[in-house]
Amino acid sequence: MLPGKNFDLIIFLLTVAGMYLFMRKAEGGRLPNIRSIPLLEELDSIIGRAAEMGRPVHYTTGYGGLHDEWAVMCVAGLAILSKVAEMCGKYRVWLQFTCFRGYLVPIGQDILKTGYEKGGAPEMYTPDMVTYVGEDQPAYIAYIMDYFMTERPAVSMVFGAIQAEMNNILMQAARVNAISLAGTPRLYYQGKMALMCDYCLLGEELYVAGASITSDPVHLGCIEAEDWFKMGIIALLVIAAIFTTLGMENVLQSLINW
Amino acid sequence: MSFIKQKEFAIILFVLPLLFLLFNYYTGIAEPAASELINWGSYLWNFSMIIGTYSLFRVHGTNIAKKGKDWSYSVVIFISFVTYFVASYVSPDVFKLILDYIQTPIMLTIWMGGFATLTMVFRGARTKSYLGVLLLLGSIFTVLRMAPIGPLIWPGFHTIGMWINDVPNMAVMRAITIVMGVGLIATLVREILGKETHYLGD
Amino acid sequence: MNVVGEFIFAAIILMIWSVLYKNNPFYKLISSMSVGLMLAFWLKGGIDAIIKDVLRPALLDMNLARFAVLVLGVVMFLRFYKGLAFASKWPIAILAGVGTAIATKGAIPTMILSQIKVGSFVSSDILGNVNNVLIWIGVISTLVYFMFSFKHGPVVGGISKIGQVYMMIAFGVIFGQYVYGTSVMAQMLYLLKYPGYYATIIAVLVLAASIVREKNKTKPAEETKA
Amino acid sequence: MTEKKKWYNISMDVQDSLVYFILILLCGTVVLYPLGIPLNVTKETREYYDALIAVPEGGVILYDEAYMVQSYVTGSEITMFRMMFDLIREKDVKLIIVSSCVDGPLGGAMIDKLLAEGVDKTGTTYGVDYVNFGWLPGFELVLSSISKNIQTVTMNDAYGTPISQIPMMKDLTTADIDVFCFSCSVSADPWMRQWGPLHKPILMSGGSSLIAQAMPYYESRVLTAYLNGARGLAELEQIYGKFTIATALMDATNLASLYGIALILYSNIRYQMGRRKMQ
Repeated sequence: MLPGKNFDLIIFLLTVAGMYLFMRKAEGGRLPNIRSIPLLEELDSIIGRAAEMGRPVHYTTGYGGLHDEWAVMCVAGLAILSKVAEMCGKYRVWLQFTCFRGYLVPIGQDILKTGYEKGGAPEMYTPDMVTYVGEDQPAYIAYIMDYFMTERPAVSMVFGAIQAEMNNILMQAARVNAISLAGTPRLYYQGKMALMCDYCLLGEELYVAGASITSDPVHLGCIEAEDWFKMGIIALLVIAAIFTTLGMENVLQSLINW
Repeated sequence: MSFIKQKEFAIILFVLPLLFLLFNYYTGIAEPAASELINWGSYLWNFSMIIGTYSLFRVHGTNIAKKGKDWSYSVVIFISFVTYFVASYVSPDVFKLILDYIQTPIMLTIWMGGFATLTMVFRGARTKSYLGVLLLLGSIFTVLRMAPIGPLIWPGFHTIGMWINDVPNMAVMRAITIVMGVGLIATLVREILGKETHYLGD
Repeated sequence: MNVVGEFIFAAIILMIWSVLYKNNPFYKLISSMSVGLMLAFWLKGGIDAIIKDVLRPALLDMNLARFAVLVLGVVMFLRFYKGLAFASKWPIAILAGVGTAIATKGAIPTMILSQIKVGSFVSSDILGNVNNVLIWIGVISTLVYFMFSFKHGPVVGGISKIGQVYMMIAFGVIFGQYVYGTSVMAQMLYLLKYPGYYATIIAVLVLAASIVREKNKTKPAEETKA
Repeated sequence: MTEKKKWYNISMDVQDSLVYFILILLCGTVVLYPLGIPLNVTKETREYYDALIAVPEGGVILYDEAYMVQSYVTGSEITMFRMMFDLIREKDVKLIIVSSCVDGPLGGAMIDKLLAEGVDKTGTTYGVDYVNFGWLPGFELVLSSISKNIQTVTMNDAYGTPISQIPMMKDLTTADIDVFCFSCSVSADPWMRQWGPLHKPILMSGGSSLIAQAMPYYESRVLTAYLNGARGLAELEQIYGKFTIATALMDATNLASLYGIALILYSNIRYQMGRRKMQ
């Protein structure tokens, strides 16, 4: 064992074991009860307002796709898309889904079709509700800036792995006075989302919203395991605080670098 | 032969290098093999980039053939790609000219950062709750701390700005770094157990 | 000092800015040119790296490891051949495995363990103590905010509300640095220097012309309505 | 009788273009006629300067150029290169330049441009005092292989000569590297994850919007010193003495920030007034 990595390995093995146990528990049927996400409750009234205004709803999952390390965020974004599609069917609102990767086009079309059927308006669904503009960011930004100014959607939703195009989407949504919703764990955009959006999912809330919609046991089990891990970190912080006040912080430091 | 076709074989090919690198990280054994495997990662990434390029050309190629929407701009994509790619190997000075006078302004301006900032500031500052006011106060003091003109107006901006940066910002960034680290490990556990196979593209 | 080049530099900047007014052929031209140029730029970088680090060692110096990488790279191209498409997933699986491993192995020491540092509460300078207590409370309350499977009763709800206050200030800092850092200075430099301001004048004229044409197009429509 | 349009009730689109026009006007005038607002050197930049100068005699510096196109245009990264080449002349320091830029080969082009025009290389010979690996694809993979073994990062340098034939690289290992510098625009996490465990001084420069996120690493000593974005570069030039565009743009950045804050206050006050009138 390399010096200074033993404690590191112990924490790693504890985490892996904990997550495996909680995943097994969740798959066994005992799902954790996740606290309510304010944004998901408000979705219904927001899309109702869009129906009154008679203008479309715009939805996008951003630059990240299913093949790179941002796949988890994109999967959560697609889960929320299925719920939004169902509500758009219920209120008979046009839902425009702009996707960034070629392979998201068929996936998006299936999600919208089933959503509109569940919502009770299967005849309203048409394949060209899903637009694909090519894999490049400037073309994607150009399309979005043009779409917002011409169509003037009532609601702008952005959930998933967003990159620089988040600035342009928030900018255009503000310029057309659309109701703005956004959610991404990427730290760089938390400030902009918190300021510009009516409702937003900060940090890990996107994963929780996606998992609670699909009630996927694997993710729910992981979320509960992560909560217990954070509880462990808080315990370590309390112990560290006690040690430093007693003047023994090198004890903890040596344990961590053991 | 049929087992190789299964998805499980690809998952094994995913998990083996992962476990080997973790084993090497914790024990330090087989150091040269580990660094060779890491270099393999960046070289395979190059090959996958070439495939990404091919799939984009297929999209724009069919767009031109079918005379679909905006097909003339697909032609522009092909022309600019061919001239720039050929120039990069054939004549380096034409490549430098294109890089300095065509690609640089594009990369400098295409993201419209400056104007997006202004719209966010002008339109977004309509705060509905006390949390929004806190956010605006944090950003105003940060801007005045960083701008050289801030301390000239009132030196207090620098001290308050530094305090905001050193205490609340430090606490939240530390917590969020911990949360992101935990998220990374959770993703790793799901991938080791084969529950998360985004790399297979399904 | 390439005058034509500087003029083109300014003209491209103005063509991209024109999308603020309305999406127009100028912007579509530049946007699609950027797709082609960026692709060629990346592909040249990638192919140079492959020649430099895979082809030359594998074929010239007979380096066995790099020969294996070459084989795996070629296998990746089998995805377009129906029969062997399953094999093309192997190199991508290895690539994803290596990528995940190096991202996660560094995560525990730097992202988690080195964050568990608490400043002393009882040291000599009072302000330092107060700051350390506030940081300690901030970290714990933000962590509580990100706990989802615990019932948000009065206690947990209150702590996560404190966390929300901390987070808003911290996100204000991120937004403030974005506002400070992002600006149009570098672009302005080129629009106002010697060859650039001709392009600026032309752009202003074109903009004025299109606004006037826009007004004339909508005015007759209003007259017929009234 | 429609209410007479007040000057601030004009349509939103016109207000937006007005806001953009004022910005262009404001920054344009300042860029042409700089006001020369004094710039005080802050503690962080002083720390960065001292940490870079404090490289031991005959030590090795690794510089990873991964900043966005902004520095390619303004060339504001030039001060660090000048300082490092001074160190080569004065303290016989070895310099390894590499680019793991996530935005593509622009990092390599950036290095070539700075080495060709920006820096005076008198008294230094390529291959003995400094080596340029150029742009290496793979971003965090490159950082990881640097932290493992500098010899295997790439088989040959940016100009095609194999590493084994470069005199400076003869039996040089990652442990010999004394100072790691990197300039980046995305987020500092990958560098911290890969270079943090080496416990060597790490210096960060680059975009100002990633400093907030790097503060925990700075406070827990994983990151030794950092530059405060464009302002940090301008301060470094004040210490070093030679000035570039970065200092000239400082005045315009000043006014743009004040303009931004004025907009925040204006739109917030007007919104609160509008809401109170509605209640």
